[in-house]
Amino acid sequence: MKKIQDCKVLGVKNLNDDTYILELTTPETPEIIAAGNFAEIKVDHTPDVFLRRPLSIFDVDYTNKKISFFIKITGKGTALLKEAELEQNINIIYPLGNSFKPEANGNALVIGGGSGIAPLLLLANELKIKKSEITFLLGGRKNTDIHLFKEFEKYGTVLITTEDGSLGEKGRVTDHSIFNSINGFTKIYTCGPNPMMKAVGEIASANDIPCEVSLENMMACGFGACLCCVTETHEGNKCVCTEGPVFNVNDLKW
Amino acid sequence: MKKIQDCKVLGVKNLNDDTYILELTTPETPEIIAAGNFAEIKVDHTPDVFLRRPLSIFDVDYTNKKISFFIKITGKGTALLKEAELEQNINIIYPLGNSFKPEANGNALVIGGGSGIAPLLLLANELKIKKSEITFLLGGRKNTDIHLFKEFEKYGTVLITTEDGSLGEKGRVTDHSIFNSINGFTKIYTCGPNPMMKAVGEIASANDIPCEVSLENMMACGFGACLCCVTETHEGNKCVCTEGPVFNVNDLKW
Amino acid sequence: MVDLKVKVHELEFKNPVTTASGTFGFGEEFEEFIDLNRLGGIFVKGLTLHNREGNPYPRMAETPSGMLNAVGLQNKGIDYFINNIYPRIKEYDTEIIPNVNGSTVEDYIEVTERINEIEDINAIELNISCPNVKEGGMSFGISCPSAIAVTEAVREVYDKTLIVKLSPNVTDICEIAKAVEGAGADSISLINTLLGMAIDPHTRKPILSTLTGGLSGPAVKPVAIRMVWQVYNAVKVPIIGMGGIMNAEDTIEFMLAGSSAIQVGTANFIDPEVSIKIIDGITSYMGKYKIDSVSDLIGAMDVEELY
Amino acid sequence: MVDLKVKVHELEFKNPVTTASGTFGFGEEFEEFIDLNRLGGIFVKGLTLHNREGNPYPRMAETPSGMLNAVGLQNKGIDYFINNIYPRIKEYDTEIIPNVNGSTVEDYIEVTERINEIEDINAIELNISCPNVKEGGMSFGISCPSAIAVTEAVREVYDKTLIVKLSPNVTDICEIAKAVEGAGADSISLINTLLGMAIDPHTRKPILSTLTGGLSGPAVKPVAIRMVWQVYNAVKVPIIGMGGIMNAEDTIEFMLAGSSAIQVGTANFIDPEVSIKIIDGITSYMGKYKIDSVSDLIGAMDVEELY
Ligand SMILES: Cc1cc2nc3c(=O)[nH]c(=O)nc-3n(C[C@H](O)[C@H](O)[C@H](O)COP(=O)(O)OP(=O)(O)OC[C@H]3O[C@@H](n4cnc5c(N)ncnc54)[C@H](O)[C@@H]3O)c2cc1C
Ligand SMILES: Cc1cc2nc3c(=O)[nH]c(=O)nc-3n(C[C@H](O)[C@H](O)[C@H](O)COP(=O)(O)OP(=O)(O)OC[C@H]3O[C@@H](n4cnc5c(N)ncnc54)[C@H](O)[C@@H]3O)c2cc1C
Ligand SMILES: Cc1cc2nc3c(=O)[nH]c(=O)nc-3n(C[C@H](O)[C@H](O)[C@H](O)COP(=O)(O)O)c2cc1C
Ligand SMILES: Cc1cc2nc3c(=O)[nH]c(=O)nc-3n(C[C@H](O)[C@H](O)[C@H](O)COP(=O)(O)O)c2cc1C
Ligand code: FES
Ligand code: FES
Repeated sequence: MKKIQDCKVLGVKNLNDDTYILELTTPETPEIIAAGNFAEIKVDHTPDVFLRRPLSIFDVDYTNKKISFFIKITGKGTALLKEAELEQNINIIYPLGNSFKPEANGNALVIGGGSGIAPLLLLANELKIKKSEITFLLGGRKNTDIHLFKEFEKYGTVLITTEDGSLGEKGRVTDHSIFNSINGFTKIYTCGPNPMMKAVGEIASANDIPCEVSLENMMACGFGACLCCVTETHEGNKCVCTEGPVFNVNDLKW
Repeated sequence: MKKIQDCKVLGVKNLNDDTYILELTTPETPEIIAAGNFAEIKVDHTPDVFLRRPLSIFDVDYTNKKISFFIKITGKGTALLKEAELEQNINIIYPLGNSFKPEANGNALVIGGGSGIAPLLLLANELKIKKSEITFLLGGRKNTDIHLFKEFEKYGTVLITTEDGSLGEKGRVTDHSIFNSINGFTKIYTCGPNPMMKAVGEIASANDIPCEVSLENMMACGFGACLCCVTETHEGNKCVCTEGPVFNVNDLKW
Repeated sequence: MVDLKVKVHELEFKNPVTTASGTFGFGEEFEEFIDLNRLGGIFVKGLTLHNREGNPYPRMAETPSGMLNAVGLQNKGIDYFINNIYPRIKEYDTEIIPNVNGSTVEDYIEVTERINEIEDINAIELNISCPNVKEGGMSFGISCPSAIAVTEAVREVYDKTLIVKLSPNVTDICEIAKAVEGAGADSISLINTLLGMAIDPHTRKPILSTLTGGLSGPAVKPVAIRMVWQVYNAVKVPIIGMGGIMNAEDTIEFMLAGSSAIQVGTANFIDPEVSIKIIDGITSYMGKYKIDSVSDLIGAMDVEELY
Repeated sequence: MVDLKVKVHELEFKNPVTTASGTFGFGEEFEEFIDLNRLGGIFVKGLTLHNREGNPYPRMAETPSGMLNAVGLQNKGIDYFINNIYPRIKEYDTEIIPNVNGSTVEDYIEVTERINEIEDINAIELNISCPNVKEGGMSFGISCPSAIAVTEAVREVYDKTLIVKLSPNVTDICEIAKAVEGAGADSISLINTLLGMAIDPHTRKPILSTLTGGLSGPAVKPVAIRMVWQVYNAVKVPIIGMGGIMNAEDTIEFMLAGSSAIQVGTANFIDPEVSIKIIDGITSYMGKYKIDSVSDLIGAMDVEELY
């Protein structure tokens, strides 16, 4: 059930200059979250941010009534949320959207770039519960763009690419040597910049590996009311906020 | 010389639910302030307040680089300023406008209503330096609307009216018994709601007592650029922000 | 108890608060957030004769106190609405009002005829003001002859309440309003979106796939209020006002300017509960100022003694 | 060093940043805040033949991301400007451009003739778009015949750069733009304010003494950008764009849409230093994106490969 809630800021943890984790306390036990679900966050007290901002749910703690977001600053709203004061109320609508469909007993390749890693820890947890093996492939421009290495390591092997070669293999994620032999993987899950997901999707299709991508289209509402967020599919335009954000890559007309 | 400055919030002193004093530290020794001068204050971090807000300068401390404002909440901007955080920067343009012309060696009647008392303590100080006797007449709806009684008392006699009679004489300022014998006064100075100032002005004119009023017209800029703030005078429309806010009541075409 | 009922021609709204077409889906999208039965009415998403995919993504740009949209009337067509959506939403105890669109006069007629067959639907809103379609839409609403042509044609085949929705992108809104009134409109709703555009200074590309889109939200409110007031003084039919309404005070402003009812649009995206908050806010306002019937506010702007 | 120079017909601006008429007084009001010599130009407060008191107070209402004004061209008349103000402000090393207004074509002609006698003034801005006067003003700018009539008449008596300022309150801005271009305009400036209105829900009175006023500020920016782009594609003369510019990014947006220069208006009230900050911001932008000449940005919106 979708809820509109005022949540209190519990903390802002800076990961680097432009990336942070925002932790909120929910007024009641949080709704059940599946990996890929997102929230629409109201950024208050600013003349510049009129609409809510969609953010994937990064983590949820049902016992301690906590919910958190992994945020990369890309503009005014994400910059302002970083300045959130302790105890301040932030209004969120959640949970929104569909979710990844983690395969049971599989061998998963989970690829994240930029803020796209946000839903991937929840996904890893679901995959683990379903007894899938996991290999992570994380990409960034430089070493400081690679976050949460230790957390991912708990769930599986972590591979890395950086464009400047300062960590892991040099190049983009799709340049990684793992793609020389990916036939062992039974499913690919990815979230990140569109060009990255497209490149991953092409490789997946070429190798006949099922692949889910999580899109980050611009949204005005986040719950199916405006039809602004569509993506073209073989069955016509679909709402990314209600029929997505997670799509089977073969359904998309990229 | 007009300055645009970021000033740090030193404190907000609540006088009652809807009235408070905002103290700021200026980055350098404050400009010289005359009673009646005002500042244009930028209320940040709100989508609702687009323009600056004009506020009379209530007090200035040249040694400790402090400047303060006496503010009555009338809407969004004045409500938000009350929530100003310590150390927060507030941008002000000041000093703006003309000032009262305190008479030397006179017998002054100084009348204030509502937020109109804001410039009157500075005025009292100037009158005292010029060796004028001062009688204050302060009006409000009820006793909790009468502020700073002790501060005014340092400069002269303080008379009070409240509409509900909870303090001083019952009625509006112009109902006060002092008006039965005002011929001893050599000049009247007033600031407050327009209807009050008009009533005071009429009495002053009828008794041939010079009278200065300080207007609070709505302003877009505060420094003569927009021509939004005009008041009608016998010499045509005049800018309240540059040719006022203080006017000789006989010049106004009310 | 204050009386919130208002009448728009033969249509009775339980209160003046309705939701704007294209900003409220088919109502269902809000079911988890609010009690839809409390609304005066729901103007559902714009309908066309056939399935329309709308414009390519991106369709949205945020602007100061507003947004641009270029959705372009994406919908599954009138038959899908009648067969698959309406049967579900007709259960709500509120007026469901379809928003009728077309590329040609014939399209408008055909969509209207289909709706005419549905007994419980008491009104339609004729959208001659969509700025986001290449054919039809706004092009009908910005000249008198075409506005008259489509209104007359639809009037011919429809005998329940006919609301015509006007575009603000015109030199003289009164001229158009009088034209559609003369052509048989029972009510006028306004404003649809203002034509606008946005460019990303960094990519140097337009933000919308269609370059231009429709501006909505608080930014347009002053223009909308002005047009409602002008039209109120030009026509006799009741007006349904909209454009940037965010709260009860805005609603009062629209009613004072001459609106018999209002539509809440973009605000629904930011606060899905806003329409209900507005109804409650109007009730408080009426209590505070001792107004018994909300319809006393319609056109009640006090212009006598200005200051 | 980046090259900030732009040309508008025969007028050379040292940079594209000028200030909008009615929002910058006669420049002097800003002398204590900024170095006026750094500006591309100053469009001074609207001038009329005779002294005008303007409209009664109140003349201003704050609106979401904008404001309404109803100043109504208060000024002391053209002779006062020439004899008492111009001698002072001509010392600034920037283009001083008078904004010419009238109730009749004859008024416009006479004001122009007086200005024509002043050697150092290289251009005038013909304001046929003021929404706040009962006679003349916007009524000239919203129909082609009257826009042509006044432009042609002024063209006849003026041979330096003639900029005509258009009203956005029209159905088809291109039609008007082409009309004034045909009538001899050397440049088009736009947009003037959008006609709007505001009502105080508590007093139930209109906020402006004139009921309606002109909307300016960021709220109108999307409409302004759209009109600049449309006009850029319709005419050959250079465009001076404005409407809601608050910073360098907004300025780039206007230039990409087709403006050769821009005017900063309402933003001056909120930050009297904003025009200088914009000049500095454009310089940084050009550095970041390795653009040598600012004029390369004019109309350079990239519409090739949209997404
Ligand atoms: C379902 C979903 C989940 C998301 N999850 C996360 C997440 O977990 N963490 C995270 O950091 N980000 C996430 N994003 C992206 C995030 O919503 C945007 O970065 C954010 O809205 C930008 O807001 P802003 O005010 O900071 O930037 P703005 O100042 O609004 O814009 C800055 C730039 O970003 C672009 N932009 C704005 N909104 C979006 C958007 N929705 N998608 C793509 N580009 C945009 C603008 O065009 C502009 O170029 C998600 C987006 C979606 C749709
Ligand atoms: C020269 C000058 C000096 C002033 N000094 C003081 C002072 O020292 N202390 C103080 O408390 N107030 C002072 N005021 C009044 C103060 O500027 C307004 O109360 C304030 O701008 C209201 O802003 P707001 O956002 O709180 O109200 P808003 O939400 O903007 O408006 C609330 C109501 O107040 C009215 N209003 C808005 N601005 C003004 C205005 N400038 N004048 C009159 N009514 C207005 C609106 O029409 C509305 O009805 C002064 C005004 C002027 C012009
Ligand atoms: C995303 C979006 C889609 C819209 N779709 C339609 C539509 O299908 N039919 C219509 O008549 N108006 C449509 N409109 C216009 C609104 O109904 C309304 O006229 C406009 O948004 C102004 O109101 P607002 O400022 O409250 O949003 C749409 C507006 C938006 C923002
Ligand atoms: C208070 C005020 C007074 C104005 N006076 C004039 C004027 O005298 N002549 C004119 O051509 N435009 C006048 N304008 C319009 C501006 O020059 C400009 O076209 C408009 O404000 C849009 O730009 P902005 O949004 O940057 O303010 C005035 C605008 C304001 C806000
Ligand atoms: S964002 Fe509104 S429908 Fe998806
Ligand atoms: S407020 Fe702008 S001129 Fe006085």
